[in-house]
Amino acid sequence: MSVPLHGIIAEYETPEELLRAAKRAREAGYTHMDAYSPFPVHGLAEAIGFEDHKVPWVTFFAGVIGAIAGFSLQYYISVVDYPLNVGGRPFLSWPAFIPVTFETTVLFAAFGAFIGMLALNGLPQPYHPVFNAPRFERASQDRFFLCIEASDPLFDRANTRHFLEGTGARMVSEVEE
Amino acid sequence: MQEVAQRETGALIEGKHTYESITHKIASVAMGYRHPIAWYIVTAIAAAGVFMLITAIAWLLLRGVGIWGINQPVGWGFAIINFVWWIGIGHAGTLISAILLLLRQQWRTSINRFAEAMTIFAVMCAGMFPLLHVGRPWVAYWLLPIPNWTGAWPQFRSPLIWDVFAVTTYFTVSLLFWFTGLIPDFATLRDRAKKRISQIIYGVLAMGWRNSAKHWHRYESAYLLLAGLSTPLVVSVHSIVSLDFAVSLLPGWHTTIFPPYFVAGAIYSGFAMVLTLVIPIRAWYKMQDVLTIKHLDWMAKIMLATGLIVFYGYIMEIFTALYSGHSMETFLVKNRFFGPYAPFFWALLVCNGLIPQVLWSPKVRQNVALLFVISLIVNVGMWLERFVIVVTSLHRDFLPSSWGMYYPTIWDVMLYAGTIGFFTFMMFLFVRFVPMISIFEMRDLLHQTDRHRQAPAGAPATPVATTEVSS
Amino acid sequence: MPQVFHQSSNTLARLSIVTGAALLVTSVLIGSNLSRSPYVTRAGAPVDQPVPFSHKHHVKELGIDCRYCHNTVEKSAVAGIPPTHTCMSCHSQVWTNSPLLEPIRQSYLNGTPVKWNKVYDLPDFVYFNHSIHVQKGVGCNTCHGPVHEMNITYKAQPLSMSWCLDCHRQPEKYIRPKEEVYNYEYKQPQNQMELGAKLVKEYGIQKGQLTDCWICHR
Amino acid sequence: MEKKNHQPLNLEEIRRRLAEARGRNYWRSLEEVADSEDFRQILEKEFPLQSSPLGAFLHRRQFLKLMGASLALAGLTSCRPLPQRKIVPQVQQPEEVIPGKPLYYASAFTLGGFARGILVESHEGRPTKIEGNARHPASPGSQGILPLTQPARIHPDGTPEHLGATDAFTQASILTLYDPDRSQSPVQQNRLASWQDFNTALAAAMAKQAAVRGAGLRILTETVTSPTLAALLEELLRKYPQARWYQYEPVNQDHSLEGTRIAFGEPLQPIYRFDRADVILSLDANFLHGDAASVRYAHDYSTRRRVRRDTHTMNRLYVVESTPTVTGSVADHRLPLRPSQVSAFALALAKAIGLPVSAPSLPEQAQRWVDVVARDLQAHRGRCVVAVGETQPPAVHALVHAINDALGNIGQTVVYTAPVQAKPVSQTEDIRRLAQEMASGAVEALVILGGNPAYNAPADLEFARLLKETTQRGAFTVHLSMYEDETSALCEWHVPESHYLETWGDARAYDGTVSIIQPLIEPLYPSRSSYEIVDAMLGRQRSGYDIVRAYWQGRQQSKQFDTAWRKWLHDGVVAGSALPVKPVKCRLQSVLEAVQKLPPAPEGLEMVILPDPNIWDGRFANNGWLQELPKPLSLLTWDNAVYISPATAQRLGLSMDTGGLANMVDTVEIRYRGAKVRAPIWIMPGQPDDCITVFLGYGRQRAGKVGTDLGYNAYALRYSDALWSASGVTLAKTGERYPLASTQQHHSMEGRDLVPEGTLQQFLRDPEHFVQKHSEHEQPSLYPEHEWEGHKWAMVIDTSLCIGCNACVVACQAENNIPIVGKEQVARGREMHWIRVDRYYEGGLDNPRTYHQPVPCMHCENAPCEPVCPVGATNHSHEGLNQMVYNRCVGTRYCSNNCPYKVRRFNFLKYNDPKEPVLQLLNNPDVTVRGRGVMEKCTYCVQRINAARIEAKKLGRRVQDGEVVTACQAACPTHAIVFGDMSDEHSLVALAKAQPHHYGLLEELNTRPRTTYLVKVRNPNPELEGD
Repeated sequence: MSVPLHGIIAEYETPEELLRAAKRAREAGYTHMDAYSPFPVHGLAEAIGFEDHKVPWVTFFAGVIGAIAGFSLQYYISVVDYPLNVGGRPFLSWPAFIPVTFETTVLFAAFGAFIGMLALNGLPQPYHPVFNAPRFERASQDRFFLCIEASDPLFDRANTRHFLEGTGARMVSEVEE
Repeated sequence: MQEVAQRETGALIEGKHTYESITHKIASVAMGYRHPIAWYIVTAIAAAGVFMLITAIAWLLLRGVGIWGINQPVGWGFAIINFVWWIGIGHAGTLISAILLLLRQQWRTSINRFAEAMTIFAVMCAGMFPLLHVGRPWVAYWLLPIPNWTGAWPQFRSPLIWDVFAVTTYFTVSLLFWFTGLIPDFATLRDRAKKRISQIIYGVLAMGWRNSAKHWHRYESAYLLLAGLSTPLVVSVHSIVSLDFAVSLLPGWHTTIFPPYFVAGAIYSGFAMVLTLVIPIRAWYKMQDVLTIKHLDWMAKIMLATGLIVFYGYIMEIFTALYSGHSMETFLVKNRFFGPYAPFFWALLVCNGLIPQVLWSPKVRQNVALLFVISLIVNVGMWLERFVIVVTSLHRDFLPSSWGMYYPTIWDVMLYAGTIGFFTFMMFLFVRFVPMISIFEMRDLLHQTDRHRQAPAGAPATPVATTEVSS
Repeated sequence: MPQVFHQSSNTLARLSIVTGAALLVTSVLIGSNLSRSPYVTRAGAPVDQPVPFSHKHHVKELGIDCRYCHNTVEKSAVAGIPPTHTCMSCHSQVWTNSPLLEPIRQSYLNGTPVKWNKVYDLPDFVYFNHSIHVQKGVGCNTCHGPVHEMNITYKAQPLSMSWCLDCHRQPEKYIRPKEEVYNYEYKQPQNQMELGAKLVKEYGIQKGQLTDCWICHR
Repeated sequence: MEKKNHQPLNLEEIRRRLAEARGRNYWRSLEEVADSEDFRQILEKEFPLQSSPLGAFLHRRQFLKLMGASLALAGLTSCRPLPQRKIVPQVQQPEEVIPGKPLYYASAFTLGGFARGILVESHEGRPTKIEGNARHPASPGSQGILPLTQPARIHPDGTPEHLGATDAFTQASILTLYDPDRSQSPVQQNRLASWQDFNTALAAAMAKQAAVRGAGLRILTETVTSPTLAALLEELLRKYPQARWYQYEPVNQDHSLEGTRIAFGEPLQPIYRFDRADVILSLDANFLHGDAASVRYAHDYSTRRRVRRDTHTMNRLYVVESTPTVTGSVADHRLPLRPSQVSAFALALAKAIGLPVSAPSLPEQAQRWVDVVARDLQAHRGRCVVAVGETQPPAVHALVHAINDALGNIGQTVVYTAPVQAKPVSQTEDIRRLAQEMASGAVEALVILGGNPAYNAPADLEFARLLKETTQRGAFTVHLSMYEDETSALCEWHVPESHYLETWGDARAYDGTVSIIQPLIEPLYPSRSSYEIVDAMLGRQRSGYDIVRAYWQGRQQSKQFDTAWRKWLHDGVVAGSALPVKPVKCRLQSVLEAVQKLPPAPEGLEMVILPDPNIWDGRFANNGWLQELPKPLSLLTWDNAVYISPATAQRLGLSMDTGGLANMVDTVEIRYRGAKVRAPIWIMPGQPDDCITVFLGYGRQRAGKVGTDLGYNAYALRYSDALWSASGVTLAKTGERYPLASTQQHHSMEGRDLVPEGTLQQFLRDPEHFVQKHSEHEQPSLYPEHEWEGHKWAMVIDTSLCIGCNACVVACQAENNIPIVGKEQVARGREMHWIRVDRYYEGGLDNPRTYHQPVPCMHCENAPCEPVCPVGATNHSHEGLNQMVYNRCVGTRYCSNNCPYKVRRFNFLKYNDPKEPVLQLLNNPDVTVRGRGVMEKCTYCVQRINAARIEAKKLGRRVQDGEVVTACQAACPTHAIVFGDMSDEHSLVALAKAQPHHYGLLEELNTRPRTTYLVKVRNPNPELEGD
């Protein structure tokens, strides 16, 4: 039965247990792992050694683009393409152009944040091997999982399993690719 | 299941609850739950309202806006009043979910989902009016900057164009924010679903969310950013709506205080509407232990606060008008006090100014029935405010020769009532198919409040040697 | 066991997003192009007439001046469609029994006018004045195209507002010396822009005013 | 003839169907008529070409523009490919016609028989607009007063043409031409008949009369001033010596003719020379409105009211009147008195200036008036006028002639000519005699040419009943009229009359000047003129043209008749045809005797009977423009009401509430000599107490789809011995309320300085600080100044001159294709008029001071409407016009909300529905027909500006001053409106703006209006200040 593994997954009952287990895994030198919890658990990402601050930047640049797009649209329309004398106002009535510029900024930024988050998380991704794990549906309800992936250099079917069983897991099982 | 001791800090969640139980409580409403008879009755009535809405719109498109009561000089009537009213109602949602999130207010958790849904449907209702109130709706798309072969463009000095951008942005961002919040819950529903079909539907909506710590990490920052963006947005939207009036030179419209007090008013009416909806639903779906008295109390307090700001706005408006010494302005005040529409003005002061003062008393704030009544009164009051602003300013402006009166027609009323029907209809569908409370945030809240407790004194985790591999 | 979807669904999901976006873009492009297409504008589409009148024959081969038939072009807003009488001034002599000309003869005999099909048909809220345009050096074929080459007359230009604006914004791009207005052989010189600029000054054309709405709409 | 061998149509049946039918259905049902075998035979027999009335016309003329107009809605709303449209050239191009270029022909419009000279604008053969003919004495242009440098129009033959002023009737008369309700075929006993049938019948009847020398033949016409028609009738009377020709119309000159007969022994036509008068006293004389010479009088009067920097004198106008009128509203001093008191006032005045009359006692205030006015008049001997109105009894007319004589005015400011009527008779006597003869059965053949006696004859004559009986008795009764009206219904025959724009004729103006009436268009329907009917009675079949031309050829035996004739047609006047001034000698004795017989002042409620200011005697009842035109002072539309003074209303417990949409008013039952009429009241400030005023012209039963069943019929209260005023009237409150639609709900200025005013003395003392100014430039702005280039169009309106006659409103409506919206929409406040005349009251309710302020679009340089438009549908042209682009408008109405002047008008519904194809012919092809849901407003008549600019540019010159004349400006009888280019400092408008008493409405808002005003300057008598 040489089915390729995605990794070995351990189930815990409380976030605290999961955190402890994750920390121990780090100490044990595991690098390729992921933790699953029904709500964001503070410090969990750090515990599995994961840092990522791209989303704010994406949002920021999207916002900047939005601002520029918004204002230049108005400038082009009111000054360049079809300038009209509207109530004796100058073609470039910049104070009147502020609201729209603001709105486009927010709009673009929001899209940046949303799409950025999804894209970086690689979503949508309806299929993922970890779903093969037994009882994994509890991950979105009341259980906490730690999965050490097969791609990890230290990964060894037996050892890793044994290691996880030593972290106070309720249950340890293998996850097929 | 582990037993859970009664929590002392449980004012936000009452009764014994585990992650499982709270998940079940909320999720089950959306899946295979026997809905109270009230749900069917209200939804039926609301559906009737939707049909009325359709009729009113059909006739409107057929005959033109002449079927309404508008005229010279009152060019804007119900349509714009209702537009502003609905937009205002939307604001509570964004405020609760965004601003309170930034302020780390835990009590927002159990109402934000609900309020956001309200925002979205309210903005839908609001959006209908500007579209329908134009004389030639079939060319309303000219308000969008679409390159076209006439070479003509929108005119960006007009507050109406600002509205177009503000409202669409507001709607889009609210939708994104709402949906972002829903993703993990859709995952929950997907994982709880028994039927294949609901598995697929919720699965698609969840987009393969798997609660990974990495996802949560990015998710939280995105969620926070969206909140941060919504906050200035919610302020800007009603400010811009208020500019529709403030930018004009009409006495009673041409007022610099409008933006702040419109925003306050919006939040005011928004919270009123949340209460109006939450109170019955909370009862029908037995949500008292997650939507606690404490929540109602807090909301009542916010209403009180914003209500006072609005009231201050009224007073300042009158003061500046009189202080300006501008004959037209002083006349306007006189006309509001004693003119033909004076009853509306005084009723507005009573509904928005006087009655809500009873909220000072905790007893009232914690009396559900009373709160419900007050929330209704405030809704009415806020509608009256818009009526007074729009109509009394227009019907007697600069030249007495062109003064006139405004009387709505049956079609005005039908369209308005129709949108209320539509709004209710959508809200109840939402309650039926989508978790009305953010489940993962409730779990989080539960966890937060559990922190103080030492780990459960249950049997330690015993490794279960399982050899079989999941397949 | 929460695995709801098959592995392929990932590709499917991403694909659907991409195609969705693509569809949106293409539909917009199609729409905007369609609205400018001859299908809508009817530019270049020959219009059937009760009598298959050939401008090519009359203008190029016989060398009849535009103004012989369109005789009010210099005086009035409308260039003028020739009354039957004008046709008969020649056709009482030539082709007197050509079957093609039967409608003309009928019209002349029992005084019922010929109902031609409009080729250049502006919306009713647009007011175009021929006389001022020919006075200020806008050539016939600048708008009407190579009429002298048309057997069956067709509309040479889309008559879209942006098309009008193109010239109203920069008349120097198109105008020619007055005396060349009716010359269908006229070719724009290399130095059109200088010439145009010179003529704009000379003819006292107030460019700014040309984009005022009420110049064309009332 | 084949009438026997098929079932004739039952017209009653059809009329019923038509009555129900509306819009297209109307035409469908008409086609049903047209399709009936019967009808087609009739038509084809009559008019080989015109198998369908409208169709015939369509074939005859070229219709590019018309088709444009009829598709305008489709055009306005769509950018999709339009359906393939036809372009239809003529078979043979008439010489003078240049497609796309209007032509102007001189003609004349008559009201009460008196001619007003007009120029008719014709597009490809369809008349679309009427202007005054400045060459005509009754429609003077502004030349002489305003030095026009350029003609406003070029006549077909290239000669310059100034536009003359007009009144509302003249402007609106063109709508009647295209009225779909006009009768379109002869009718015998409610059955469609043919003209041939009629001619046969007529011939038979005449033959029968020939036998008895016309003993049974009676002809009833309205007032005839036409030399040609008179000659024809004389000829007829010669041929039938026993026959009688009677004249009657409800608004006639009986009293004034009788007055001159008393004073001078012969009927005369008095003519006032207001331009020579320093002091004017009007005794119930509304000479500025409705009179045959009103336009001229207003013009003359205005020459002495126009205040400029160098002005030192003005005339002074005292008005003593029994009903508030426009004349009273512009008076320096106005005194409301009951009719009987006005007579008494005349007596007292006569006494005061030394005539041997015994004056009855007057109210204290009136007495003081007498002394002051007498002094003022005597101080201006020979330079003053006392004018008396038709409503006063003949004796008072005579007395006034004596007063003018005593004041040395005769020959100076008042002159007399022979009567303008061909046969100056007492029309009341005429109609009474006819009634007697009908009663006695002496009438065997009655030919009624025009008029509507069955509706408007004095009630006591019971004319309708008699006419019915006469017809039933088998007499040959004919009614020639444009509508199948009340009278037609009672006659055996109704035959359709041609509109004056369809037929040849001639008529005299108030001073006798003859105009040839020339048609602008072939009759739309098979119809005849009275000339042709009389000619037919003489056994001839001449066309109107031959008749008129033959008459004048007969008069002028010269080689150059053709030249002269052509000149008359071109000029619109027959040179030197004005009647010579007669030297007169006043017979004081007979005047005094007549005055003795004046009845003593009656007790109780008095009633004044006046023609409606817009509908007149009822002849314009089906004219939507005039129905929707706000009546001067009350600003009522679509109804007539009973004027009653505030005090009297209070006494009788009557009220009206102006709060709501419509004005809900009490209704009363007026009882007079057994007659009972229910009518809504209108509480009229300035109405004398214990005196009500009722208006004629309403309560029509068969006026047409527009005019039937509106208002109440005041003729029921009109007796042949009390034509204009009556006493012993009683009012009873019915308790019912009735909605009236008025265009202005609020009548006080709320203390806002909207229509500043001052006295001449103040002006002379310190012109510069006459008005307190808001300088434009003290207003700070976030934005830089806008640079203007080219012309700067602007308008100045002189509020001292505006008399509130509303001629400008109708002129604008006609020029700009402005729809009517109907009573319900007016009540909602949705009337569409682009220019309105605001009316404000100031001072006590009983006799307030009245202000008129015409308000068109201000074309603000900082237009508040523009920045708020989301699609830029309204913006500014380089020449400073506030442009409104209908085809861009999406209809948010934001602009209207933000317009402080509320001059924008919105098409709330589909007002301009092209339902009645024939009405499409009326549209001005140079102005877009607006569809539903778009905003519209005054354009300064941009179509005229563009036309002038294009012509100027073709000649490589600037548009010169006076070359562009807006419709309102041209119509204004007092030339209160000046329009032009303010960048040219010599232009009239620039000069007006340089005046010290020039101001902008609401200019403190920094809108910088281009339309501005001149302060109203009064010339009160210090001795009467406070009255």
